[in-house]
Amino acid sequence: MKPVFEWVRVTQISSVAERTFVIAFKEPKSAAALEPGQFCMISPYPGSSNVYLPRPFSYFRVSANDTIEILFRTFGRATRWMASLTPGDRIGVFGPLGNAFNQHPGAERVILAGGGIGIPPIILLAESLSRLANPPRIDLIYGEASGSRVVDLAKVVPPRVCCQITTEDGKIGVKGLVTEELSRILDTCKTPPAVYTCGPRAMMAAVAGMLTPGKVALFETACEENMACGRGICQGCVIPVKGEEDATRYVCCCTEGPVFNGFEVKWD
Amino acid sequence: MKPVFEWVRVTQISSVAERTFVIAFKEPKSAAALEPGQFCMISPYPGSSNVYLPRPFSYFRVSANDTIEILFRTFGRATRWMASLTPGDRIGVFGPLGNAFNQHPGAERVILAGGGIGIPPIILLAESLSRLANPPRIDLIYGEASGSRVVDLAKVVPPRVCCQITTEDGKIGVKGLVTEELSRILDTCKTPPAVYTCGPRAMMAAVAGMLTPGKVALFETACEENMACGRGICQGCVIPVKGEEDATRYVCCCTEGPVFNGFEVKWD
Amino acid sequence: MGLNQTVRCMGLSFQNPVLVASGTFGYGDECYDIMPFSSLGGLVTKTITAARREGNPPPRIVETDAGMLNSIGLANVGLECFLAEKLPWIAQHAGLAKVIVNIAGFSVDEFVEVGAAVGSRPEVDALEINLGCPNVRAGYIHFGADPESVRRVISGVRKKVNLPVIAKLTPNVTDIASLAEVAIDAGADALSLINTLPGMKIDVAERRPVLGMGFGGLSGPAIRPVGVACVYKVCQHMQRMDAQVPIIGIGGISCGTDALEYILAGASLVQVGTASFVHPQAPGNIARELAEYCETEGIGNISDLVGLAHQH
Amino acid sequence: MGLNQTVRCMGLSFQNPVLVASGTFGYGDECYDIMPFSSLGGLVTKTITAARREGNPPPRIVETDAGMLNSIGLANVGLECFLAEKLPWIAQHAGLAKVIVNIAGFSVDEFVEVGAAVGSRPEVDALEINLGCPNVRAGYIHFGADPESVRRVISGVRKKVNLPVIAKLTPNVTDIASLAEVAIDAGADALSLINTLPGMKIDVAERRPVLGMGFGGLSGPAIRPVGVACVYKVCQHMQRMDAQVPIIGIGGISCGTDALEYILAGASLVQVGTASFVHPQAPGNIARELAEYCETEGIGNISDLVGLAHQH
Ligand SMILES: Cc1cc2nc3c(=O)[nH]c(=O)nc-3n(C[C@H](O)[C@H](O)[C@H](O)COP(=O)(O)OP(=O)(O)OC[C@H]3O[C@@H](n4cnc5c(N)ncnc54)[C@H](O)[C@@H]3O)c2cc1C
Ligand SMILES: Cc1cc2nc3c(=O)[nH]c(=O)nc-3n(C[C@H](O)[C@H](O)[C@H](O)COP(=O)(O)OP(=O)(O)OC[C@H]3O[C@@H](n4cnc5c(N)ncnc54)[C@H](O)[C@@H]3O)c2cc1C
Ligand SMILES: Cc1cc2nc3c(=O)[nH]c(=O)nc-3n(C[C@H](O)[C@H](O)[C@H](O)COP(=O)(O)O)c2cc1C
Ligand SMILES: Cc1cc2nc3c(=O)[nH]c(=O)nc-3n(C[C@H](O)[C@H](O)[C@H](O)COP(=O)(O)O)c2cc1C
Ligand code: FES
Ligand code: FES
Repeated sequence: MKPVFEWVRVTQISSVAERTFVIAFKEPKSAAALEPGQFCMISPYPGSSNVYLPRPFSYFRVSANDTIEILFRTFGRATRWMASLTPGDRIGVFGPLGNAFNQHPGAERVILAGGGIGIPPIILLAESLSRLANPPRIDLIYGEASGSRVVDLAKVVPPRVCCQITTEDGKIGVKGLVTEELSRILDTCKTPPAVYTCGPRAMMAAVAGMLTPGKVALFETACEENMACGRGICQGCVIPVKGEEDATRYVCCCTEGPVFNGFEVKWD
Repeated sequence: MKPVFEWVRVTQISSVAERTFVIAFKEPKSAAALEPGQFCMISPYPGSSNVYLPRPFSYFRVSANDTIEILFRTFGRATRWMASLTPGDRIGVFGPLGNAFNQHPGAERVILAGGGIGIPPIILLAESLSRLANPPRIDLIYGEASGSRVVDLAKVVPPRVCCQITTEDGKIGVKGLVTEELSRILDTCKTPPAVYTCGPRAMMAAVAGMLTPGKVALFETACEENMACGRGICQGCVIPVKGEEDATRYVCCCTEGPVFNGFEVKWD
Repeated sequence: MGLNQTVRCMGLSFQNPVLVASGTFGYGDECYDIMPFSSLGGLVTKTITAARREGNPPPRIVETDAGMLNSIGLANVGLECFLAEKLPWIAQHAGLAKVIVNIAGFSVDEFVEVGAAVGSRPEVDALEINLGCPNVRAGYIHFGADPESVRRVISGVRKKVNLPVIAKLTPNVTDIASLAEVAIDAGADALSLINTLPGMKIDVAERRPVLGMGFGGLSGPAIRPVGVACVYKVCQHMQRMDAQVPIIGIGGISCGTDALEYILAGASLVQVGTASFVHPQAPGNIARELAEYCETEGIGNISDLVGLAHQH
Repeated sequence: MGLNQTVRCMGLSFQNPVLVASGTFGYGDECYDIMPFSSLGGLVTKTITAARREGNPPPRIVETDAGMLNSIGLANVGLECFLAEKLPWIAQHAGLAKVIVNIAGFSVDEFVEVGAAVGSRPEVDALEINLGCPNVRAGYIHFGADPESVRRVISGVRKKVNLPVIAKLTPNVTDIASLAEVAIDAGADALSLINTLPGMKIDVAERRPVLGMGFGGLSGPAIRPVGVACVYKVCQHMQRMDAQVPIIGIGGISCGTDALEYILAGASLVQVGTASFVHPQAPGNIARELAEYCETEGIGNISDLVGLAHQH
């Protein structure tokens, strides 16, 4: 589907963890077409904020067929503005944008690793994979720095997905890092699993460091970079990837990503 | 009272005529101290709009002792933003600012002439004059270009004030201009009346052209100019007045005004 | 848009006065289905250099108050690929929109080489010469800041091509009017004003500049007053000179009223840049708003408004 | 503000790094009861010229996106009245705040005359030389745009006074670093960066410039990236020179984080201008936010942060 820009009204917004919110709006066209890993750009209705550029957010859930949910955390001007929205407020939404996760990795087991506010596309992917005709066995790791930030995913993680939470303060789930849990699960894999990850750059780099091309069926990472246009026209959102002879090539996160082969991204 | 800056919540906002609104907020300190002719600067809560500078608005009414009402009309960015406010929204209010009308003109009759959105300080003045121990006889003229813009002032004009509405399209009140009605009333004055006016520059200039210093007890006009600080520090809001030897002097509308001796302003 | 919005300028006929600015619309293909540029006055391509350029390290963009900084570093596919792949596609989809190719170089010779190659192609309606990209590592002395360089670049390209040559000036100079004069003397057929202003944002948490290259170019509504002032100033200066050329107004245009500010200040055409990022249909909306304005105000052609703000 | 926020700079001791900028705080008396400047690092007065000036015709100000234009035209009470009436009041109310008097002239001689008169007064801690007011009818070539004028004004005033002399530069030049160098060579003890950018807004309904004088100076958050870039650039340039002087960062500072951007870019002190119009207590709030930042981050003195963004 070609992306569309729509002014929509916020139908619901709720606080789900420290600095973390879910916002919902009706947008039937995208809701019907979007795929896990894709994202939309959200912008204020003219005059209703001092936010200037739109901001990218992964699709988190589709509910009631026509409603899109976004899970976000406040960092700066734009996310604080979003947190101040109330039902009925208008926002601009432009999507669906970007590529999507490869959902046919040809692996018996799939490991999903979401760190912090990297969790939304991972949840959508989990749901989509579970609905496949022959769903793989899915392990989902969700890590946060502290228990206070953990979003209760009980209602959104599909049945039969084995979900493990890690927190650095140990307040919820296993005390430790996503990578420690990943390493444990990898050890239990008899055939090369598919690994999908989204989270802080440092976490994705660490995951990349743990994996070897031959030993996994697929390794995909959803990356982030500052964006302006979201559709390949400003060249502003580039991610460094390995070019020929190990030269650095810059590719747009918004069109060639946000999902990349994790072995091709230059993490250092 | 020295002016105070407060973040207040809008308690009520309603549309009262074409493009015209009344907005109310609680601000007990100013409500107790303000005088007719004074104004406040209104600004958006940080991040809640793309309006940057505060805007000046005359006090229109004080209700329930602690509540201030502003009557405003939409023209550009700021007034459109104000029209989009809903009860509970926060705004910045800085006031009371500026001088006030002289309420002891030593005249038996007082004529108040408000044109368009110049009406708010005129109403407050009417109310204040009517509450004097020996109130003068008060004629109030309220002119608008079209009937659709006329604000229903029945509830706010004090008893015994003789109120005449003029509209250019004749849809409400007398068809014609404020100045025509003023001229008619002036003819009925046996002693020099006090004349107070606020409205479009062209209207105030026309009123000034009709009056002669010896023949009125007092002639005061509430003027408007773009403002930034509202308190005499930016020198941005100057009004040209007659200096020595008919030279032009620039004086700040925010501190030496907004009320000026109408004979001293250079209207051309 | 029932009205005739045609603007004649540089010997070309633009179906309306709204163009998309260089670097903010890619090569047209990335957004054709969302904002077909065939409905616009014209498309100005991303700056093309002789060689393909990978561009600057990220982050390349960041929001500022009512604007953004960019440090793309002239990333582009290079002359060869542009001529072979991009230009034919653009020409095929342009319809009545004019195709303006923006070029740059790191030496006068490169400007002339690229200009001659692009200018020889029949698909191209005009060349826009990017005299001031403040993002390139070569340093902060731009071609556009030095009168002698401006003269050599413009006259060099001018001699090689038969198309209109537009000099795109940078506002980062002491006196833009004198540089405009140099460009006109050297043979420029029009002036594009303005490019971005040099700016920087510091990431306070990291205690370093946000952008990978440190400095970036400021664009968006924040710079509109600067752009309008430049257009007004140059227009005023030209009125005193013999040679007069059309001005293309650029900088912070987000709506029809913004475009009118430039037109009244003296611009014959306008370009929309950053606003396309905020709303993908911005250029088309602006063209429509201008048409509606003319209709409401009973103005036969938008060109009647050019420079009217000077009459006061 | 329990912490010691003292900044030593130009041989003076500022109780905190936040000053109010010239022209945005009057002579201190108009707003002392709302924002007592005695709690700040210092006050910079409105520019003083030899003669009283009525200033430009209205409108003098207008809002722009994230900023404003002003064309006050150096309206001021004149040297005589300033020394007789304003300065004594300021000195009486300054407390620990430093008193910096901003001066200008329409000839080198006038600069020197006003500088000498003000500089001989014991109430004054430093002089700030306004080299670039783009609003005056005299035209758009400022003292600050011409290296020779900068040299003559600064060295002329420098020879007559024993106080620190601060050169306030305009960003409206091709290379601000080279002008900074000239000012330092001529004896400037510090640099204030930046003054406003030249800008214009057109009233589309009236088809004329909004401001009475047409052009105005752009200030506010819109220009912060430009100001930060200027400070960073000049600081970088000075690191390569022998002589180094402190920089005072100005332009669009509205909160503590904005001030930190300038400090990390190389400013020892900052000035708050337009933000005082948006919130009358802005300067005090910014000083408090900086103190809180230092406390939270365990920074002994704000001066430890000056220029840290250059280390990357
Ligand atoms: C393809 C894509 C999908 C995304 N999906 C989501 C999503 O589903 N939910 C979500 O909450 N965010 C998501 N983001 C990130 C989101 O776009 C940013 O958080 C947002 O742009 C921040 O804007 P801001 O103005 O609030 O903060 P800024 O003012 O831009 O940043 C303030 C500070 O916070 C830091 N910061 C900003 N964002 C992050 C972050 N995500 N992690 C760590 N530090 C950060 C910045 O470096 C800066 O120091 C996604 C980004 C991309 C590119
Ligand atoms: C002391 C003082 C008291 C005031 N009291 C009131 C009041 O009680 N109620 C009220 O509604 N307004 C009042 N105003 C005017 C009010 O401040 C302006 O309407 C407001 O600043 C407009 O801001 P804006 O951003 O909406 O319009 P802008 O973008 O500033 O202006 C948009 C266009 O509308 C025109 N315009 C703006 N205001 C007016 C106006 N009042 N009349 C005619 N044309 C105008 C401008 O010239 C411009 O062309 C007062 C002004 C002053 C100085
Ligand atoms: C992301 C981005 C990339 C740009 N790339 C170029 C470019 O390659 N060549 C050029 O001449 N101008 C380039 N510009 C400048 C624009 O064409 C335009 O002059 C400037 O952005 C001001 O207009 P605006 O405020 O409407 O964006 C770029 C601007 C942006 C924001
Ligand atoms: C209304 C106004 C008047 C000003 N007057 C002067 C002045 O007299 N002398 C001067 O050197 N700078 C003057 N300035 C410039 C400011 O001191 C400051 O350099 C500029 O506004 C940028 O800072 P800001 O963005 O914080 O306002 C003035 C600025 C404004 C907005
Ligand atoms: S955000 Fe513009 S190219 Fe990716
Ligand atoms: S508004 Fe600043 S002096 Fe009047």
